[in-house]
Amino acid sequence: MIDNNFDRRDFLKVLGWGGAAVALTGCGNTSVQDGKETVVSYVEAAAYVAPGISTYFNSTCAQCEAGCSVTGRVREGRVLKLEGNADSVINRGKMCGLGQAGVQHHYNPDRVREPLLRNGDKGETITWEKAYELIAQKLNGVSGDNIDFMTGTISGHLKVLLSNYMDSLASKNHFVYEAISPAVQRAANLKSYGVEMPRFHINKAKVVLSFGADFLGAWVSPVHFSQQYAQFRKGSDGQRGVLVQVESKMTLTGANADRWLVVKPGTEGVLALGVINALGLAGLSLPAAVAAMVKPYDKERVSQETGVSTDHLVKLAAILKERSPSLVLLGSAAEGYAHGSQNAAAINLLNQVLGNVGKTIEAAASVPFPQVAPSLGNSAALRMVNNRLADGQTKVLFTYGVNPVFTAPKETNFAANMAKAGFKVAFAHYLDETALQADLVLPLDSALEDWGTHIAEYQPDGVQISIQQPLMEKLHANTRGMGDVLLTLIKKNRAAEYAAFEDYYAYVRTALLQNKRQFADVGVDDEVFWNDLLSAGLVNVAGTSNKLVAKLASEIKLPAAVDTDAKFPLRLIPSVTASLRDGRHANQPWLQESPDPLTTIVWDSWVEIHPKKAAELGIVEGDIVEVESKNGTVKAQAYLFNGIHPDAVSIPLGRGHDAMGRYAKGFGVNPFAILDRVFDDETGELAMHETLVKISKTGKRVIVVKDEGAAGGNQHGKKIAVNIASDQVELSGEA
Amino acid sequence: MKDINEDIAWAKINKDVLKSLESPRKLYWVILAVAIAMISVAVGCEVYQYNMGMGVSNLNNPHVWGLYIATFIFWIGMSHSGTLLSAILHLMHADWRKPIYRFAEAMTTFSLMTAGLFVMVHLGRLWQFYYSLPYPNDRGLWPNFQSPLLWDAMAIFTYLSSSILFLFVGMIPDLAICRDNMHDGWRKKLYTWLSLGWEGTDRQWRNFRITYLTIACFLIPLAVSVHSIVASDFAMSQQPGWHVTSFPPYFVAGALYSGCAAIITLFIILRYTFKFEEYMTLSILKKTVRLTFAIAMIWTYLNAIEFASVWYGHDQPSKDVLIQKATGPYAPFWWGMIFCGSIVPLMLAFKRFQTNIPVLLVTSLLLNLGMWLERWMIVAPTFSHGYYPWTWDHNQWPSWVQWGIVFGSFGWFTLLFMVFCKVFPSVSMYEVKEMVYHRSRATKKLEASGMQAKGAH
Amino acid sequence: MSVTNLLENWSEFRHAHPVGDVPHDPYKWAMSIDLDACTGCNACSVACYAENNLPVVGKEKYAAGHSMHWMRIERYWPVDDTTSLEPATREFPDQGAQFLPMMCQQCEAAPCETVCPVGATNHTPDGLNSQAYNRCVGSRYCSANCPFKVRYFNWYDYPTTENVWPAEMTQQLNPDITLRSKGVMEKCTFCVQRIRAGERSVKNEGRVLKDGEVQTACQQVCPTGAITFGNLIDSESKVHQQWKAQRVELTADEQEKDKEADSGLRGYRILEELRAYPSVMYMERVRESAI
Amino acid sequence: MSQRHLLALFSNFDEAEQVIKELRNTSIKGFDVNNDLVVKSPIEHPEVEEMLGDKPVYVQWFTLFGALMGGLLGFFLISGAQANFYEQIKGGKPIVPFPPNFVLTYEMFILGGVFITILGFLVCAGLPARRSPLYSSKVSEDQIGILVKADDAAISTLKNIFTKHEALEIQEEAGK
Repeated sequence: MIDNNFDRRDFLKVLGWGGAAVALTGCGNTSVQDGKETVVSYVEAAAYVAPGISTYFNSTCAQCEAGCSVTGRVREGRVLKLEGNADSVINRGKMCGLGQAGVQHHYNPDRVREPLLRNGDKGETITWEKAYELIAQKLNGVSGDNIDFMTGTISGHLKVLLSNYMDSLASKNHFVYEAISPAVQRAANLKSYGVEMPRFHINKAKVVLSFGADFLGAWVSPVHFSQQYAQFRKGSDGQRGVLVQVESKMTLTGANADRWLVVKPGTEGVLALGVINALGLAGLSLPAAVAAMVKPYDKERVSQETGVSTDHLVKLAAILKERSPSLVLLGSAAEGYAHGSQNAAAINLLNQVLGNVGKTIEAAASVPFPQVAPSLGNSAALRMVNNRLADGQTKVLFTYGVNPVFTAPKETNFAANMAKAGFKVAFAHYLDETALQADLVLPLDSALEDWGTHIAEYQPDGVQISIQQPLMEKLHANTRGMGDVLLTLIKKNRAAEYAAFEDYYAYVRTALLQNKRQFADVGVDDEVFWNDLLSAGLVNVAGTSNKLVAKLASEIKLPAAVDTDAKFPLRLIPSVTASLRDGRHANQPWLQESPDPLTTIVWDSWVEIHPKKAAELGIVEGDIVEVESKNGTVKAQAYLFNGIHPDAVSIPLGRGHDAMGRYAKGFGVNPFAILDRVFDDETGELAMHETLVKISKTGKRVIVVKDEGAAGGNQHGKKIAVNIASDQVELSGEA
Repeated sequence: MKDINEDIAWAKINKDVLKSLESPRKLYWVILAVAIAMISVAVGCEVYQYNMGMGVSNLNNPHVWGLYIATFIFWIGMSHSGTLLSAILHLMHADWRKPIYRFAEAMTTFSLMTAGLFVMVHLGRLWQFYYSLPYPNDRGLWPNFQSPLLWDAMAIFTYLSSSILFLFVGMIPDLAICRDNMHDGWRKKLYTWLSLGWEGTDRQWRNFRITYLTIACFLIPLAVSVHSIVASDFAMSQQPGWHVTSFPPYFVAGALYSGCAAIITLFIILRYTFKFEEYMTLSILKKTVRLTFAIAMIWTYLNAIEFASVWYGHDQPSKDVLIQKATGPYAPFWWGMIFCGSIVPLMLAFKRFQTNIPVLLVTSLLLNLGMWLERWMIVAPTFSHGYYPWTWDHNQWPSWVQWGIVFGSFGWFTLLFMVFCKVFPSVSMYEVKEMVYHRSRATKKLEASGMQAKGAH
Repeated sequence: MSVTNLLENWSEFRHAHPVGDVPHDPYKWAMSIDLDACTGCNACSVACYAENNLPVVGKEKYAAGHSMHWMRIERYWPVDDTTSLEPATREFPDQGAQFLPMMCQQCEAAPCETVCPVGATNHTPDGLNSQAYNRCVGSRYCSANCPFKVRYFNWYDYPTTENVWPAEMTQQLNPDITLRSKGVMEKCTFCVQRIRAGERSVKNEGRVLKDGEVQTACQQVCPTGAITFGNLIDSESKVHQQWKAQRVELTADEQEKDKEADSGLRGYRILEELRAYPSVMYMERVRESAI
Repeated sequence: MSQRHLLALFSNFDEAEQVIKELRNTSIKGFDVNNDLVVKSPIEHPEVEEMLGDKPVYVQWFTLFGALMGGLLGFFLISGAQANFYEQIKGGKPIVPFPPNFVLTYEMFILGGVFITILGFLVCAGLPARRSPLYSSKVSEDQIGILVKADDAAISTLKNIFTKHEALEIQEEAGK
């Protein structure tokens, strides 16, 4: 397939009768029909286009890995807005800001529109034919061992195609890289519960104790958890759920907690064991081994090590014991240390002794078709790819959905190592930092133009296979769907096997129809089934249900004290924000202008520092401070923030791009660059919170661009945002 | 010390005043050029703002009003002394007003015209300004008569047109003098046309007297209403620091105050520029200065009353605004206002300064600076520190566009005033004659009675 | 303007909302926002950008105070000393933050309406505070008199400003809403385009809108369902029930909650004492007392 | 019978008063002191005018009319516009709210008063006027002028009176 010669218009006509149509024609975008360009007036618009009337089509959000189902509002052939698909068990009609900004990914003015070939420092526009030829030529004679394919989390039929393609190249080097992933937790969960990612029932818990899990912001499946949270707050029988958040830097979830406990960075595990100990003292029966293990963690010691007062510790144990079931969550803040796995084990142990396993933590159903189940990313993949590149093992590198040049710590030298590979192909939407290092940049369709299937890692109920379908005609003639590109590439090697598939759409359709009986009655007509599927935008299957195998940790080794360094006295917490995550969305202006919920800063990075520490260092808000680690420095404006441990500073991730277009380039700084290379002892994941820094004033000062006014967060006695103690309020009577 | 030399020949009065209409000196052109240069700055800024949008003025949310409105009030205030004082003093038969009321009334007119410009400059959609006028139209659309801004527009229109008429009517006999003394030319035609064929007949004078009196009677409540309506723009709103009952009288006092200060400034300038020493005498200046001092004290009192009522009112938001004025980012300006408005005028209480021209010039300029600061301190701090803490903005600072337009407005005023003084007699000739006439008669009477008394003795 | 009309209308118009004798009928749009559910995630604000063609003004203009977020999320910190200008006096915000979605409160006695010199902002019969963009002359008096400062002025001509809506991005614009040019005031409309479309769609059926048939963009997207929007008159509507349960009266300036010490209620309206009678009820965030 | 104008100029105002007094007391045929005598003065001169007898001024009736009409027009225009155009409620206030309307009525009252007063002045003072046949610019300077209109027969009598009172100058209209 060279050109995208699948006739969308005819296809749409078919769909139009099916009741749910994908309407794709529009002003500004001429339709390609039988090779002729026809200007179609709305006076004689196609049946599925009603001028002035919006039509809604279901698809899947591709902004993060949570796999929310979306409904695109389409008018006159243009997608206007993404709304939530109410049928999805993941997001139930709701959306986050990040998801809604998907249209700005699609309409982004800085998208790559033509295949680009590196010519010295410049990119030269070439045709797709030439690009395919070039790939074939460069792959020719290269052993499969020397071909690496680096992707972000990938699932569904794209994953199948990719693995088949790698097979056809005799390569096993598909690396799935996510700069921010709960990889440590997966390993810990596997040990504690027997599954990597169980289902969490926040809504069934009476108390949620979260160790840095920002489940309302950026953790795993935030829209889903937010809905659970709403139910949890309403509570059953008027018993409102209580949220206690333990972390060193306040996250959005921490800001919503009933009690936010600041801990010394890295001591989350100690606190967890301390709570177990306190629970035992409060009368909860602990298994003997556990009791013995937590014995040394008496409240004084724990309080001293973590900084949490003994009073709070006792109260916490009391409420956990009293209100059951509870749920203990663990997030990146607890994972990001050399002893992150130990922290995780300790926290999971707390869940186990509280008897939450099986109540608020359940096994997720496993995907009935393992080949489409998501390949989960982690940061260990980066390390592997980088090592291979450094050693010259990688001759040809493909990248898709990742931006390692941006997200790799500077110390890894990733960009330089990448240059050692003979031929680098970036499948990209924008010229991001990685694409700029590539030899060949292949422009992809946006998520709103492409076909696909997705299966999210976190499955709240059964298994949801989400369909991604085009919501409108392609904006740019020379972009291609990733699936189509892979299919074309694979046909070069396995022409016979894939001859039946004209394009990726045909492939997906065939694949799903083949498994029709899994989803529907056997008797259903193929067309009807297919149209229903597209109309729904998703299909739920029961999956195989599992039971959790709870295993108590036998040994948890927590360091006596977390390392400090006289030269670098502070700990850097690279914070993950709900809208910018690892930086791949930084070019979506809605997100840039969406104030950070806690600091309300827009369009820029900042260094969060506790006022006490700031006073010590003579820093005031707006001072440009230099944050120096062993591996480099970044300079950003200081923001005085009480929600951070005084021994830590925090810089949000996601900004600081040198590329990626007008909305991303030049705004803020990139803390990924200065991270120390410290790894989790067990999983080899990059320990994100192990970077030690020092900060100094540069003497420059700016006015921080933020929504917060001169009063800061102070209401000055006015009744504006009010709170009430839970014993003062009668929730059961509420509508 | 006499207000005026009673023996002055009437022909000399004519001659002296008409001299001010003669070919201007070089300095006059210099002043005009400077004024035009200043206007060009304002025009440039306005063109830029018109094209780019109001954002270039650095106004923002919550600072939706800024120097434009503050300076608008300043000019409106400035307008007050002219007409209001002229009318009040006329009713009170204070004849020392006669040599100085003409330019004061001109000042009224021109500062109103300047103020009007600020309303325009301030509008986000200047090109649609006529939406705020009550004109009949097909769509049956009317402005919102509930809005104090509309009252403002109405009051200013009434005041401006009445002031112009008052100025004009009062000038008719003088225009006839000009007509009678001018050589042929456009000016003669102009005066002939404007003097409406005035010949000073008894019928004309009789009706003139009544008319002038009537309009003066109207002008006093009108002038009071104008500035109290400007005060209503603020007092009728709900904002802390604005919603103050004492605002209307406070504004009126402030207006009189700044007007008087401006009269002193212009008095001194005209006295020297046109050599009007014989008419604009130090004695009259002294009276004006004393009046100014009295008004300054009234203003100070009303200011204090406002603070006190806020303070004792226990309305926390209003109190916060007051505290903010005194201690926040606007503190230097606010204290500057107190200094210029309440401390500096104390100087005027000393006799030796009441006729000291250099001191008075500096003082009057300081008073006006103080009054301008007052207006700014009414407008800006409430925006920076309103009801809603989240939107408090203590960092906003007017951009050069705002400053440029404010700066240029002084040029505009100067231009209008200078042109007026060259085209129209800035001292009322016929009234100076009246003053001389009545005074000398009174003196004679006094002398006569004195003689009698002496004789009786 | 006929004399008869004038005379007839006279008595008819001598009434006033909300104390008035003519209740809204059949709609009175209102909202309630549960701050205990609101997490401050900003999804509603982004939805508002998407739905209402709000311009992204960029860093410099944002810094100048020219942002256009009709719905803004405010973040407050609990303080012990409310008079201090410092953001927080507690060493750590150990009870979290307070988030507050703030948009036009659609006041029944809106301070902005009376002061507009050209009558560009009016109260609609269904209880909305409407803004007529093409009538607005940009005096900004409405914003000056808004206690909540939720009115946003077009300081620039955003549609023609560079990088606000570059080429392709214009295709995302919602055709149901105009783009606002420089010099006009704008603000949250309660997604009036959706309300009107909804009303039209049920008009043919000869009925009124049922609860949930019209959703505002922010309500629709809110992951925790903190925002409830609906017809306050409709006793079936959730918003009606919530107001009723919290015993919040539209036309009162002091609610039961203020009168009773232990009412157990948590519904309130912001700056209620100003008697603007906002149409948005907030429900206080709850904080667990046991921990 | 043909009539002619005569203008006499006096610098001494007392003399001018005496002239008027004398003219009023003397009955001259062909000269009506109430209609044919005009005093031209450089200043407002109530004392001299008193001599001319009780001449009424009607400007104030214009004022009354103007002010009332202005006020009424203002009030009805505004209320009418509100009642007809603004069927929309603003700020919880009545459609026809009295307080703001009173403010505007007040302004219109003054506006009408001032405008119509000026109109009245022009009407009553006969302005703009054609220049009278005899005029001296001295009248606008420092001299008082007495303009009389009389039959040819009375001219000489009048001249005598003027001369007697030290008229500086007597202008005589040429015969027709």
